This record gives sequence, C-alpha cells and structure tokens, in this order.
Amino acid sequence: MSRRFRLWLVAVGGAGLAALFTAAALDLPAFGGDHHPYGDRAVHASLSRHTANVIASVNFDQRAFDTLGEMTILFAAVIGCGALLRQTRDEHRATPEPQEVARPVRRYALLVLPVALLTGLYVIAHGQLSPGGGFQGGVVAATSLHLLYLGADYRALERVRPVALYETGDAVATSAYVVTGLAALIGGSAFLANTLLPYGTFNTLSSGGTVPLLNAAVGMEVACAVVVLLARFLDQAVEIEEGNGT
Amino acid sequence: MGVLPYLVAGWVFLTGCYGLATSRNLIHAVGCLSVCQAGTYVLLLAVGYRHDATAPVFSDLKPGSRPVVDPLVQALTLTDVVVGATVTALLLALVVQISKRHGTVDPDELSELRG
Amino acid sequence: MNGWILAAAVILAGGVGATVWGVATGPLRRRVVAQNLCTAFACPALLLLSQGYDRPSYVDLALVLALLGPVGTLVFARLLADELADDPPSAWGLTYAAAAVGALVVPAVCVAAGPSRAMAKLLFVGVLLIGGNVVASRALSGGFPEARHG
Amino acid sequence: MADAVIVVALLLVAASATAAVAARDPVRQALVLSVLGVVLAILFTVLQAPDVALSQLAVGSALTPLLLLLAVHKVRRRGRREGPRR
Repeated sequence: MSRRFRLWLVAVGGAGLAALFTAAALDLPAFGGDHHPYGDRAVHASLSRHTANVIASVNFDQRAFDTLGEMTILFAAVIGCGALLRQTRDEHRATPEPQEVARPVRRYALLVLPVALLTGLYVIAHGQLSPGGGFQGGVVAATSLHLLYLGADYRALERVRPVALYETGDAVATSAYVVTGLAALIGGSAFLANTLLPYGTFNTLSSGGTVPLLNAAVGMEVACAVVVLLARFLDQAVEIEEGNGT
Repeated sequence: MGVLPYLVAGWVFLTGCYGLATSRNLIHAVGCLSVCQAGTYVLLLAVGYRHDATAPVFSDLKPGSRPVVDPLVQALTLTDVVVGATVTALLLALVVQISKRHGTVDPDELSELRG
Repeated sequence: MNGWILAAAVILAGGVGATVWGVATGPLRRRVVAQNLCTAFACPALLLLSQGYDRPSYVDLALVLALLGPVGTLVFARLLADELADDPPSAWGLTYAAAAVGALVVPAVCVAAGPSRAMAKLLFVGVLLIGGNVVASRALSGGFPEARHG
Repeated sequence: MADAVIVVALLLVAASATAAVAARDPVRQALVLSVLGVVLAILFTVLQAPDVALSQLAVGSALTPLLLLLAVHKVRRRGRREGPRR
C-alpha cells in the first residue's frame, strides 16, 4: 500500500467518521442536561451502603466485577512487558556509571520522595471518602520511588526495588481481590457482592463494607505493576546492552 | 456550547487517528494512540456532565444539598486512564522489541523489509 | 458570579494557554521550559477552582500536581541532559513570574479558607509548588552536569 | 462563568492534542503529551470529575513521559550503534 493511497484512505474514512459523528453529536442530549437516570440510581445505592465517594462505590461495589476485568488487563500488560523486555542470550548487563546531580536537585528528590510516597498512600487510603483511590494512589506511590533514579542514581533505586518482590506483590494483590470476591460466595451471596462486612459509619475510613479492602488490593496491584513495568524499561534503557560488549 | 464538548472530543479522536495513520515512527504512533484515548475520555465525561452540579463525592458535602454529576461515566474513565497507561507501556515494549529485531521503527521501512 | 472561577479561567487562558503555545513550537530548550511552567500555572488554577466550587477535597489535585509536576520536568532534564547540555535553557524571569502567581494565589485561598487544617494543607501545597518549580528550573539549567548514559 | 472556564479548558485540550500529533519527533511529542495530560486534568476538574483528574495527573504528568523517553533512549542507543541503518 503506497503512502499516497493510504493518505487517501485515511481522508475518506476520517471524513465519513467526522460526518457521522457530527450528526450523532447534534442528536445527543444537550451538554449539561438534567437527565441521568443511571447516575442518580448509583448515587442512591452508594449512599445506602455508606460509601461517601460514589465513584469508588461504582468501581468497587456496584461494578466490582468490571474492575476485576480491568485488573486482569493490567496484570496481563505487566506479564506481556516482562516477556517482551527480558534479557536475551546475546545481551549483557553493563553497570551504568553514576550520574552527577546538582546538589539542590538531589536534596529536593530525597526530600520529596517520602512526601510523595505518603501522599500516594493517603490517596489510596481515602479512596472511599474523597477523590482518589487505588488506581490513582498506586501510580503516585510507584512514581515517587523513581525519584531515586532521577535525583540520585540508578543503583540507589535498585537497592530499594527488588523486582521479584514487587512481582509477587502484584500477584498477591490480584488474588486478594478475587479472594474477597469468593468470600462473599461463602457468605451465601453472589461473587464480589458487598454483603460480607458491616457498612459502618458514613464518611469514616472503615465505611462501605468491602470497598476499602478491594480499594487497597487495587492500590497495591497498581503500585507493584507500575514499579515492575518501569523496572523493565529502565533495565533496557540503562543497563542491558547488545552484542559481546562495547 | 450545547455540542462544543462533543465536537472537541471528536476532533481530538480524529486528529489522533490521522497522526496514527501518517506516523513515520512507531513511538510517535503510540503517542498518537494515547491522544485518541483522550478523545474518548472527553466524550464520556461530557455525556455525564450536568449544569451547576458538583462531584458525587460526599466527604465534604451534605448528601442531597447540591445536584451531582453522573458518577458512572467517571468510574469507567478513571479505570481506563490507568489501564490505558499500562497498555501504552506494553505497546512501547513491542516497539523496543521491533527495533531490536529489525533495526528500525519506521512502519514504511518495516513493510518493505517484509515484502 | 464567582470571582474565583473567573480568576482560574484567566490563569488558564493566559498562563496555561501560553505554555501550550510554547511547548508546541520552537526549539527543544524552549519546549522544556514551557512544560515546566505549565505545572506552575495549572496548580494555582486548581487551587482557585477548588475554592470557586467550594469543595475543599479538590485540593488533593493541586497537591498531587505540585508533587508530580516537577518530577515530570526532572524526567526530561535527566533523560534529555545530552541534548540540553550545549545550550542549557534558563528562564529565571519566567520561573519567578510563575512562582509569583503561585505566591499570590496561595495566600488568597488561605485567607478564604480561614485558620484551620485546610489552611495548613494549602500552605503546604504552596511551598511544594514554588520549591518544586524553582528546583525543576535549576535542574533544566544544568542540574545534571556530566551527561552520561546512566 | 462555569461555562466560560469549561470552554477555555476544551479549547486548550483541542489545541494541545493537535500539537501532540503535529510534533513528529517523539521527544518533542513526549513534552506536548505531558502538557496535554495536565490540561486534560484541568478539563476533568471543571467537568466535576476530580477522581478522573487525579488519575490523569498521576499518569500524564510523570509516568507516560518517562515511559516514552525510556523507549526513545533505548531505540536511539541501538540506532547509534548500528550506524548507517538510521
């Protein structure tokens, strides 16, 4: 397929899609309308189960099974990256030389690292109350660890990051999610149904039944997954070299 | 105002598609794919918006005191943002692997190699 | 009807709009500076929006941006050290201008919040924001002096 | 007023998305994508979706650029070694 032909194909397809999309957009309920039947029911269900953050309730209670699917995609992506970016036989590891970092930058990185890590944990822990949750907090916590690479050097990061441990953590968190779901089955109701624990007092950390548990499991999985992913990429970009040495 | 958010969502999606089709570098193509994803997020959240409403998060709000927007679309978008990032990582891993095997990341050169 | 949201809209249209223009055009050194300034303008805007919507819980967004925005800039400063080494970008005038916007907005929202835990959090965000941006600018203008592939 | 800020955020998103596609060099694209992430987070905030905005901030401001740049780094290092191939 030549370049010119492909461009034509894109132009025709894009124009068709644009026309259809515009026609559909003009027919959609106007932006900001007042008719949200599903949303109103979701809010009602969440309040009846004492979960202050309705979005967390939708994710970890009303549509918990859907979130299990999302977690599976995440897990599969991590495994796929691991398989694609493993060290092959004709590659070898070269220890990178330490990078010099200006002193204010290094100090900033070492100072902000614990703050960012704590913020990540705070965002996970308050997931069922205020904006936040396992997905966001996990990414923040995992990113904060990599300040060690940015502000100090790669070997410092490697010392606090035994990748095998994080891989195990990833698997354990995924199983914890499934086990929490199965526990509901043993309790005599449906898979992942939020009937196991008391709903607690509205707007406290332990409210919402199994929502905080599932939230914590997702937080742990996302944090471990991001650490493992970045470890694979850093290995490739920094350490692993090809051929028989340079 | 009535349809502007939908049109912006469509524009973002279509520009991403255009970049994807005309890209000369697979890493650039992965970036364009994340632009496409952004378009879908904008569309979903625009559908769930309600005028003069606030977020359905009741940690600092008395339930029922203000109208709230649709939480369902937000839950869909929120998980996809993070999962989308890991899928981007998977695609980038594929690109790295392609560059190892074939020594190029230009899709046109790659199809020449095959044919 | 709501001065806070109006102020946020002005910062977004002026400050963030300018950084979008800056990051889309010009040489690499200008683009990294614009990327850094984007955080510096977006974070005060988020604080103003939180106040304008009367939702203290939105401050978490500004907190996360104040923490991770400079981290993003450090990523570029570290991994592009080779490209930036010949001609390190230094835009201290713009950095201090952005810091001044932050320094204006934070006291204003603090006064509106009144003395409480919320105010302590806002001050914390302000310190992180200004410190982070100054350090990120420092990192861009030669924070990684000997660029090696490490 | 609330509408005005939504319009501003929408236009910023459209502009930075176009710029992200127009930047053909992956390094420059990573810079624009990082700005796009922040601008999207602002749009989500004004659309009253703070959870999504937090998610976008966490992913878009540092994680995606880091992944993209590491991939570029790896590919370029290979390119340099192979010499005329690139």
